[in-house]
Amino acid sequence: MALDILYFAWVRETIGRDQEQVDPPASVETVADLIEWLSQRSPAHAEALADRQRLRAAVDHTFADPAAPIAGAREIALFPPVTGG
Amino acid sequence: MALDILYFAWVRETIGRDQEQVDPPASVETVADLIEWLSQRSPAHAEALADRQRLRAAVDHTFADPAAPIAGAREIALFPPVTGG
Amino acid sequence: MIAIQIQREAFDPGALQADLEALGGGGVATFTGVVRGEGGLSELVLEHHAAMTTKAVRAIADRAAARWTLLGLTIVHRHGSLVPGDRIVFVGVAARHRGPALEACAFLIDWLKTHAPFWKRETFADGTTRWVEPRAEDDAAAARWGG
Amino acid sequence: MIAIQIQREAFDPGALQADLEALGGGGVATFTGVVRGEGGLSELVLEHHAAMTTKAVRAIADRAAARWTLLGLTIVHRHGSLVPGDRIVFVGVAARHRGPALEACAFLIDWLKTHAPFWKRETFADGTTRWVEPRAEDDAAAARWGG
Repeated sequence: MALDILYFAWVRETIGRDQEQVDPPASVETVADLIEWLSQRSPAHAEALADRQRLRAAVDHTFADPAAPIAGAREIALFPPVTGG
Repeated sequence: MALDILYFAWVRETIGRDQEQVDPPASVETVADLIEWLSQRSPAHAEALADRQRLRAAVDHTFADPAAPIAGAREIALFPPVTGG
Repeated sequence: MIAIQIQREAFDPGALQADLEALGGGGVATFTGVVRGEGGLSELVLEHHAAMTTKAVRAIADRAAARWTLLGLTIVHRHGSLVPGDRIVFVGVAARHRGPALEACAFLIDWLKTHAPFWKRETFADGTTRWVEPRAEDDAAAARWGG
Repeated sequence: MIAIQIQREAFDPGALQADLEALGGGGVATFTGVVRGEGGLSELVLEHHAAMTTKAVRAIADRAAARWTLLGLTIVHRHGSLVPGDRIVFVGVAARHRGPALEACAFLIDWLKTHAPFWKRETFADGTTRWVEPRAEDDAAAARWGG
Protein backbone atom coordinates (compact mmCIF):
# COMPACT_ATOMS: atom_id res chain seq x y z
CA MET A 1 0.00 0.00 0.00
CA ALA A 2 1.39 3.42 -0.93
CA LEU A 3 2.80 5.34 2.02
CA ASP A 4 3.92 8.98 2.01
CA ILE A 5 7.24 9.51 3.74
CA LEU A 6 8.13 13.07 4.80
CA TYR A 7 11.61 14.18 5.86
CA PHE A 8 12.51 17.27 7.84
CA ALA A 9 15.58 19.27 8.88
CA TRP A 10 18.93 17.50 8.38
CA VAL A 11 17.21 14.21 7.56
CA ARG A 12 15.62 16.01 4.61
CA GLU A 13 18.87 17.73 3.63
CA THR A 14 20.92 14.52 3.75
CA ILE A 15 18.40 12.48 1.77
CA GLY A 16 18.03 15.37 -0.65
CA ARG A 17 14.26 15.38 -0.84
CA ASP A 18 11.40 16.35 1.45
CA GLN A 19 9.09 13.47 0.59
CA GLU A 20 8.65 10.31 -1.37
CA GLN A 21 6.03 7.65 -1.85
CA VAL A 22 6.97 4.06 -1.00
CA ASP A 23 5.29 0.67 -0.83
CA PRO A 24 7.05 -1.38 1.82
CA PRO A 25 6.55 -5.17 2.07
CA ALA A 26 4.26 -6.62 4.72
CA SER A 27 7.27 -7.58 6.81
CA VAL A 28 7.77 -3.88 7.58
CA GLU A 29 5.49 -3.62 10.58
CA THR A 30 6.81 -0.83 12.80
CA VAL A 31 8.39 2.61 12.53
CA ALA A 32 11.74 1.00 13.33
CA ASP A 33 11.23 -1.59 10.56
CA LEU A 34 10.40 1.21 8.14
CA ILE A 35 13.54 3.19 9.01
CA GLU A 36 15.64 0.05 8.50
CA TRP A 37 13.94 -0.64 5.17
CA LEU A 38 14.24 2.98 3.94
CA SER A 39 17.92 3.11 4.85
CA GLN A 40 18.58 0.50 2.15
CA ARG A 41 17.17 2.67 -0.63
CA SER A 42 20.33 4.71 -1.24
CA PRO A 43 23.61 5.70 0.38
CA ALA A 44 22.01 9.06 1.21
CA HIS A 45 19.12 7.32 2.96
CA ALA A 46 21.58 5.12 4.83
CA GLU A 47 23.53 8.15 5.99
CA ALA A 48 20.50 10.21 6.99
CA LEU A 49 18.92 7.37 8.94
CA ALA A 50 22.07 5.87 10.44
CA ASP A 51 21.85 7.35 13.94
CA ARG A 52 18.59 5.93 15.26
CA GLN A 53 19.03 7.70 18.61
CA ARG A 54 18.71 11.04 16.81
CA LEU A 55 15.63 10.11 14.81
CA ARG A 56 12.03 10.81 15.71
CA ALA A 57 8.83 9.94 13.87
CA ALA A 58 5.21 10.93 13.47
CA VAL A 59 2.58 8.54 12.12
CA ASP A 60 -0.34 10.38 10.51
CA HIS A 61 0.58 13.60 12.37
CA THR A 62 1.00 12.02 15.80
CA PHE A 63 4.41 11.50 17.40
CA ALA A 64 5.21 7.79 17.52
CA ASP A 65 7.78 5.49 19.10
CA PRO A 66 10.04 3.20 17.02
CA ALA A 67 7.88 0.27 18.12
CA ALA A 68 4.67 1.90 16.85
CA PRO A 69 2.87 -0.16 14.16
CA ILE A 70 2.49 1.42 10.74
CA ALA A 71 -0.35 -0.77 9.46
CA GLY A 72 -3.00 1.44 7.91
CA ALA A 73 -0.89 4.59 8.13
CA ARG A 74 -0.99 7.01 5.23
CA GLU A 75 1.91 9.29 6.12
CA ILE A 76 5.04 8.83 8.17
CA ALA A 77 7.38 11.72 8.93
CA LEU A 78 11.00 11.19 9.98
CA PHE A 79 13.02 13.96 11.56
CA PRO A 80 15.51 14.94 14.27
CA PRO A 81 14.31 15.83 17.79
CA VAL A 82 12.22 18.98 17.55
CA THR A 83 13.65 22.37 18.56
CA GLY A 84 10.72 24.76 18.50
CA GLY A 85 9.64 27.37 20.97
CA MET B 1 12.59 61.66 71.31
CA ALA B 2 9.92 62.52 68.75
CA LEU B 3 8.81 59.58 66.65
CA ASP B 4 6.57 59.73 63.58
CA ILE B 5 3.86 57.06 63.59
CA LEU B 6 2.14 56.26 60.30
CA TYR B 7 -1.08 54.27 59.97
CA PHE B 8 -2.41 52.56 56.85
CA ALA B 9 -5.57 50.85 55.61
CA TRP B 10 -8.10 49.93 58.32
CA VAL B 11 -5.66 50.80 61.08
CA ARG B 12 -5.65 54.36 59.70
CA GLU B 13 -9.42 54.40 59.26
CA THR B 14 -10.12 53.12 62.76
CA ILE B 15 -7.72 55.53 64.45
CA GLY B 16 -9.05 58.32 62.27
CA ARG B 17 -5.71 59.78 61.24
CA ASP B 18 -2.84 58.77 58.99
CA GLN B 19 -0.01 59.93 61.22
CA GLU B 20 0.94 61.44 64.51
CA GLN B 21 4.06 62.42 66.36
CA VAL B 22 4.69 60.78 69.74
CA ASP B 23 7.42 60.71 72.38
CA PRO B 24 7.25 57.34 74.12
CA PRO B 25 9.08 56.76 77.44
CA ALA B 26 12.38 54.85 77.48
CA SER B 27 10.57 51.74 78.71
CA VAL B 28 9.05 51.38 75.22
CA GLU B 29 11.85 49.41 73.59
CA THR B 30 10.30 47.31 70.84
CA VAL B 31 7.62 47.50 68.17
CA ALA B 32 5.38 45.38 70.41
CA ASP B 33 5.98 47.75 73.34
CA LEU B 34 5.09 50.70 71.11
CA ILE B 35 1.84 49.11 69.95
CA GLU B 36 0.90 48.42 73.57
CA TRP B 37 1.74 51.99 74.55
CA LEU B 38 -0.10 53.55 71.60
CA SER B 39 -3.22 51.48 72.27
CA GLN B 40 -3.66 53.38 75.53
CA ARG B 41 -3.89 56.76 73.82
CA SER B 42 -7.60 56.56 72.96
CA PRO B 43 -10.45 54.07 72.55
CA ALA B 44 -9.92 54.33 68.77
CA HIS B 45 -6.25 53.43 69.17
CA ALA B 46 -7.19 50.53 71.42
CA GLU B 47 -9.67 49.24 68.87
CA ALA B 48 -7.37 49.64 65.87
CA LEU B 49 -4.43 47.95 67.58
CA ALA B 50 -6.33 45.26 69.48
CA ASP B 51 -5.69 42.30 67.19
CA ARG B 52 -1.91 41.97 67.27
CA GLN B 53 -2.01 38.98 64.90
CA ARG B 54 -3.36 41.20 62.17
CA LEU B 55 -0.82 44.00 62.66
CA ARG B 56 2.42 44.47 60.77
CA ALA B 57 5.07 47.16 61.14
CA ALA B 58 7.87 48.91 59.32
CA VAL B 59 10.68 50.72 61.12
CA ASP B 60 12.23 53.47 59.00
CA HIS B 61 10.81 51.90 55.82
CA THR B 62 11.92 48.34 56.55
CA PHE B 63 9.48 45.62 57.60
CA ALA B 64 10.07 44.71 61.25
CA ASP B 65 8.97 42.02 63.71
CA PRO B 66 7.18 42.85 66.96
CA ALA B 67 10.44 42.15 68.80
CA ALA B 68 12.41 44.65 66.70
CA PRO B 69 13.99 47.46 68.77
CA ILE B 70 12.85 51.00 68.05
CA ALA B 71 15.80 52.85 69.58
CA GLY B 72 17.01 55.51 67.18
CA ALA B 73 14.08 55.03 64.80
CA ARG B 74 12.54 58.13 63.23
CA GLU B 75 9.39 56.63 61.72
CA ILE B 76 7.30 53.60 62.51
CA ALA B 77 4.42 52.50 60.31
CA LEU B 78 1.63 50.21 61.56
CA PHE B 79 -0.71 48.45 59.16
CA PRO B 80 -2.54 45.22 58.27
CA PRO B 81 -0.80 42.50 56.24
CA VAL B 82 -0.07 43.88 52.79
CA THR B 83 -2.24 42.96 49.80
CA GLY B 84 -0.44 44.36 46.77
CA GLY B 85 0.34 42.83 43.44
CA MET C 1 18.82 46.79 34.21
CA ILE C 2 16.17 47.22 36.88
CA ALA C 3 13.31 49.62 36.19
CA ILE C 4 10.71 50.35 38.87
CA GLN C 5 7.75 52.67 38.56
CA ILE C 6 5.19 53.28 41.29
CA GLN C 7 2.53 55.49 39.78
CA ARG C 8 -1.12 56.53 39.65
CA GLU C 9 -1.17 56.56 35.87
CA ALA C 10 -2.08 53.69 33.56
CA PHE C 11 0.71 51.89 31.70
CA ASP C 12 1.16 50.01 28.43
CA PRO C 13 2.39 46.41 28.80
CA GLY C 14 3.26 46.25 25.10
CA ALA C 15 5.70 49.15 25.37
CA LEU C 16 7.24 47.80 28.58
CA GLN C 17 7.66 44.39 26.94
CA ALA C 18 9.28 45.92 23.83
CA ASP C 19 11.91 47.62 26.02
CA LEU C 20 12.73 44.26 27.60
CA GLU C 21 12.92 42.50 24.21
CA ALA C 22 15.42 45.14 23.02
CA LEU C 23 17.95 43.91 25.61
CA GLY C 24 18.95 41.04 23.33
CA GLY C 25 17.86 38.06 25.42
CA GLY C 26 16.07 35.02 24.10
CA GLY C 27 12.97 35.39 26.19
CA VAL C 28 10.72 37.84 27.98
CA ALA C 29 8.25 36.64 30.62
CA THR C 30 5.58 38.99 31.91
CA PHE C 31 2.71 39.04 34.33
CA THR C 32 0.00 41.69 34.31
CA GLY C 33 -2.52 41.94 37.13
CA VAL C 34 -5.96 43.30 36.28
CA VAL C 35 -8.86 44.42 38.51
CA ARG C 36 -11.62 41.78 38.37
CA GLY C 37 -15.19 43.05 38.44
CA GLU C 38 -16.55 40.20 40.52
CA GLY C 39 -19.30 40.48 43.12
CA GLY C 40 -20.41 43.90 41.96
CA LEU C 41 -17.04 45.53 42.54
CA SER C 42 -17.15 49.13 41.36
CA GLU C 43 -13.81 50.52 42.59
CA LEU C 44 -10.52 49.25 43.92
CA VAL C 45 -8.38 51.75 45.80
CA LEU C 46 -4.72 50.90 46.31
CA GLU C 47 -3.22 52.66 49.29
CA HIS C 48 0.51 52.50 49.81
CA HIS C 49 3.30 53.73 52.06
CA ALA C 50 4.59 56.26 49.54
CA ALA C 51 7.95 56.91 51.13
CA MET C 52 8.69 53.21 51.54
CA THR C 53 7.20 51.58 48.46
CA THR C 54 9.97 52.10 45.94
CA LYS C 55 12.58 50.94 48.46
CA ALA C 56 10.59 47.80 49.27
CA VAL C 57 9.98 46.97 45.61
CA ARG C 58 13.63 47.62 44.81
CA ALA C 59 14.62 45.14 47.54
CA ILE C 60 12.42 42.50 45.89
CA ALA C 61 13.92 43.27 42.48
CA ASP C 62 17.47 43.09 43.87
CA ARG C 63 16.69 39.70 45.35
CA ALA C 64 15.55 38.42 41.94
CA ALA C 65 18.60 39.91 40.21
CA ALA C 66 20.88 38.17 42.73
CA ARG C 67 19.15 34.81 42.36
CA TRP C 68 18.78 34.56 38.57
CA THR C 69 20.94 35.70 35.66
CA LEU C 70 18.75 38.34 34.10
CA LEU C 71 19.19 40.93 31.38
CA GLY C 72 16.39 43.19 32.54
CA LEU C 73 13.57 43.45 35.02
CA THR C 74 10.68 45.89 35.02
CA ILE C 75 8.08 46.40 37.72
CA VAL C 76 5.22 48.88 37.43
CA HIS C 77 2.70 49.07 40.27
CA ARG C 78 -0.21 51.46 40.32
CA HIS C 79 -1.81 53.07 43.36
CA GLY C 80 -4.93 55.17 43.75
CA SER C 81 -8.39 54.54 42.39
CA LEU C 82 -8.93 51.74 39.85
CA VAL C 83 -12.00 50.22 38.25
CA PRO C 84 -12.66 46.71 36.88
CA GLY C 85 -10.54 46.03 33.83
CA ASP C 86 -7.78 48.43 34.90
CA ARG C 87 -4.27 47.06 35.09
CA ILE C 88 -2.79 47.08 38.60
CA VAL C 89 0.70 45.70 38.20
CA PHE C 90 3.18 44.64 35.54
CA VAL C 91 6.19 42.43 36.05
CA GLY C 92 8.47 41.74 33.10
CA VAL C 93 11.77 39.87 32.99
CA ALA C 94 14.22 39.46 30.11
CA ALA C 95 16.84 36.72 30.21
CA ARG C 96 19.05 34.74 27.86
CA HIS C 97 16.93 31.62 28.36
CA ARG C 98 13.31 31.16 29.33
CA GLY C 99 13.85 29.31 32.62
CA PRO C 100 15.25 32.24 34.61
CA ALA C 101 12.80 34.67 32.98
CA LEU C 102 9.76 32.57 33.92
CA GLU C 103 10.96 31.79 37.42
CA ALA C 104 11.97 35.35 38.25
CA CYS C 105 8.64 36.64 36.92
CA ALA C 106 6.71 34.26 39.20
CA PHE C 107 8.95 35.12 42.16
CA LEU C 108 8.49 38.87 41.65
CA ILE C 109 4.71 38.81 41.57
CA ASP C 110 4.58 36.38 44.52
CA TRP C 111 6.78 38.68 46.57
CA LEU C 112 5.04 41.88 45.50
CA LYS C 113 1.86 40.36 46.93
CA THR C 114 3.46 39.76 50.31
CA HIS C 115 6.46 42.11 50.66
CA ALA C 116 5.39 45.47 49.20
CA PRO C 117 3.44 48.02 51.29
CA PHE C 118 0.18 48.15 49.35
CA TRP C 119 -3.34 47.69 50.69
CA LYS C 120 -6.49 47.21 48.62
CA ARG C 121 -9.91 48.55 49.51
CA GLU C 122 -12.88 47.34 47.50
CA THR C 123 -16.06 49.36 46.97
CA PHE C 124 -19.16 47.59 45.68
CA ALA C 125 -22.14 48.75 43.68
CA ASP C 126 -24.27 48.94 46.88
CA GLY C 127 -21.78 51.36 48.45
CA THR C 128 -20.22 48.95 50.92
CA THR C 129 -16.45 48.89 51.26
CA ARG C 130 -14.09 46.18 52.39
CA TRP C 131 -10.35 45.91 52.90
CA VAL C 132 -8.97 42.94 51.00
CA GLU C 133 -7.73 40.26 53.38
CA PRO C 134 -4.43 38.53 52.68
CA ARG C 135 -4.86 35.04 51.23
CA ALA C 136 -3.15 32.02 52.76
CA GLU C 137 -2.26 30.90 49.22
CA ASP C 138 -0.32 34.12 48.72
CA ASP C 139 1.79 33.49 51.80
CA ALA C 140 2.39 29.92 50.65
CA ALA C 141 3.33 31.09 47.15
CA ALA C 142 5.83 33.57 48.55
CA ALA C 143 7.23 31.06 51.03
CA ARG C 144 8.15 28.52 48.36
CA TRP C 145 10.98 30.82 47.20
CA GLY C 146 12.60 30.69 50.65
CA GLY C 147 13.49 33.63 52.87
CA MET D 1 -10.90 30.20 24.71
CA ILE D 2 -7.94 28.70 22.90
CA ALA D 3 -6.36 30.67 20.05
CA ILE D 4 -3.54 29.16 17.98
CA GLN D 5 -1.76 30.80 15.09
CA ILE D 6 1.09 29.20 13.13
CA GLN D 7 2.31 31.85 10.72
CA ARG D 8 5.19 33.37 8.79
CA GLU D 9 4.19 36.92 9.68
CA ALA D 10 5.35 38.95 12.65
CA PHE D 11 2.94 39.46 15.55
CA ASP D 12 2.27 42.07 18.23
CA PRO D 13 2.47 40.79 21.83
CA GLY D 14 0.74 43.90 23.13
CA ALA D 15 -2.37 43.24 21.05
CA LEU D 16 -2.40 39.54 21.94
CA GLN D 17 -2.09 40.41 25.61
CA ALA D 18 -4.91 42.98 25.42
CA ASP D 19 -7.24 40.31 24.03
CA LEU D 20 -6.41 38.06 26.99
CA GLU D 21 -6.93 40.89 29.50
CA ALA D 22 -10.38 41.51 28.04
CA LEU D 23 -11.53 38.07 29.24
CA GLY D 24 -12.06 39.44 32.75
CA GLY D 25 -9.48 37.43 34.69
CA GLY D 26 -7.22 38.81 37.36
CA GLY D 27 -3.99 37.98 35.63
CA VAL D 28 -2.30 37.45 32.30
CA ALA D 29 1.04 35.68 32.07
CA THR D 30 3.01 35.74 28.83
CA PHE D 31 6.25 34.47 27.40
CA THR D 32 7.76 35.79 24.18
CA GLY D 33 10.73 34.07 22.56
CA VAL D 34 13.12 36.24 20.56
CA VAL D 35 15.97 35.33 18.16
CA ARG D 36 19.30 36.01 19.90
CA GLY D 37 22.10 37.38 17.72
CA GLU D 38 24.86 35.49 19.49
CA GLY D 39 27.96 34.06 17.81
CA GLY D 40 27.49 36.02 14.61
CA LEU D 41 24.06 34.55 13.88
CA SER D 42 22.61 36.21 10.80
CA GLU D 43 19.49 34.13 10.13
CA LEU D 44 17.33 31.58 11.88
CA VAL D 45 15.07 29.46 9.70
CA LEU D 46 12.21 27.62 11.35
CA GLU D 47 11.10 24.59 9.40
CA HIS D 48 7.94 22.80 10.46
CA HIS D 49 5.64 19.93 9.54
CA ALA D 50 2.93 22.20 8.15
CA ALA D 51 0.12 19.65 8.09
CA MET D 52 0.84 18.50 11.62
CA THR D 53 1.86 21.64 13.49
CA THR D 54 -1.50 23.10 14.40
CA LYS D 55 -2.75 19.71 15.58
CA ALA D 56 0.33 19.17 17.75
CA VAL D 57 0.14 22.66 19.24
CA ARG D 58 -3.59 22.25 19.85
CA ALA D 59 -2.87 19.02 21.75
CA ILE D 60 -0.46 20.92 24.00
CA ALA D 61 -3.01 23.68 24.55
CA ASP D 62 -5.76 21.16 25.35
CA ARG D 63 -3.50 19.56 27.93
CA ALA D 64 -2.99 22.91 29.64
CA ALA D 65 -6.71 23.70 29.53
CA ALA D 66 -7.47 20.34 31.16
CA ARG D 67 -4.88 20.79 33.90
CA TRP D 68 -5.50 24.38 34.95
CA THR D 69 -8.63 26.52 35.22
CA LEU D 70 -7.99 29.11 32.54
CA LEU D 71 -10.03 31.86 30.92
CA GLY D 72 -7.97 32.06 27.77
CA LEU D 73 -4.84 30.75 26.14
CA THR D 74 -3.06 32.11 23.07
CA ILE D 75 -0.15 30.54 21.21
CA VAL D 76 1.49 32.16 18.19
CA HIS D 77 4.48 30.41 16.62
CA ARG D 78 6.31 31.72 13.57
CA HIS D 79 8.02 29.67 10.88
CA GLY D 80 10.22 30.68 7.97
CA SER D 81 13.19 33.04 7.94
CA LEU D 82 13.90 35.17 11.01
CA VAL D 83 16.75 37.49 11.98
CA PRO D 84 18.15 38.47 15.39
CA GLY D 85 15.63 40.48 17.35
CA ASP D 86 12.64 38.89 15.65
CA ARG D 87 9.99 37.32 17.83
CA ILE D 88 9.62 33.55 17.36
CA VAL D 89 6.86 32.53 19.70
CA PHE D 90 4.25 34.00 22.03
CA VAL D 91 2.44 32.18 24.78
CA GLY D 92 -0.19 34.03 26.79
CA VAL D 93 -2.54 32.75 29.46
CA ALA D 94 -5.41 34.52 31.24
CA ALA D 95 -6.80 33.14 34.49
CA ARG D 96 -8.77 34.26 37.50
CA HIS D 97 -5.66 34.08 39.69
CA ARG D 98 -1.98 34.36 38.89
CA GLY D 99 -0.92 30.84 39.94
CA PRO D 100 -2.65 28.94 37.11
CA ALA D 101 -1.71 31.64 34.58
CA LEU D 102 1.99 31.51 35.46
CA GLU D 103 2.14 27.72 35.65
CA ALA D 104 0.26 27.13 32.42
CA CYS D 105 2.44 29.69 30.63
CA ALA D 106 5.62 27.88 31.74
CA PHE D 107 4.14 24.49 30.83
CA LEU D 108 3.12 25.66 27.36
CA ILE D 109 6.51 27.02 26.38
CA ASP D 110 8.29 23.99 27.86
CA TRP D 111 6.10 21.66 25.82
CA LEU D 112 6.27 23.71 22.65
CA LYS D 113 10.04 23.25 22.82
CA THR D 114 9.75 19.48 22.98
CA HIS D 115 6.35 18.48 21.56
CA ALA D 116 5.77 20.68 18.49
CA PRO D 117 7.23 19.77 15.06
CA PHE D 118 9.59 22.71 14.52
CA TRP D 119 13.30 22.61 13.66
CA LYS D 120 15.70 25.54 13.73
CA ARG D 121 18.57 26.09 11.32
CA GLU D 122 21.10 28.79 12.14
CA THR D 123 23.10 30.66 9.51
CA PHE D 124 26.13 32.66 10.63
CA ALA D 125 27.86 35.71 9.20
CA ASP D 126 30.60 33.51 7.67
CA GLY D 127 27.99 31.55 5.72
CA THR D 128 28.10 28.36 7.77
CA THR D 129 24.83 26.77 8.78
CA ARG D 130 23.94 24.50 11.68
CA TRP D 131 20.80 22.71 12.83
CA VAL D 132 20.04 23.57 16.44
CA GLU D 133 20.49 20.53 18.68
CA PRO D 134 17.93 19.81 21.37
CA ARG D 135 19.10 20.80 24.85
CA ALA D 136 19.01 18.33 27.74
CA GLU D 137 17.62 21.16 29.90
CA ASP D 138 14.63 21.43 27.57
CA ASP D 139 13.81 17.75 27.98
CA ALA D 140 14.16 18.09 31.75
CA ALA D 141 11.96 21.19 31.79
CA ALA D 142 9.25 19.40 29.83
CA ALA D 143 9.54 16.25 31.94
CA ARG D 144 8.82 18.07 35.22
CA TRP D 145 5.20 18.50 34.13
CA GLY D 146 4.74 14.72 33.86
CA GLY D 147 3.58 12.77 30.81
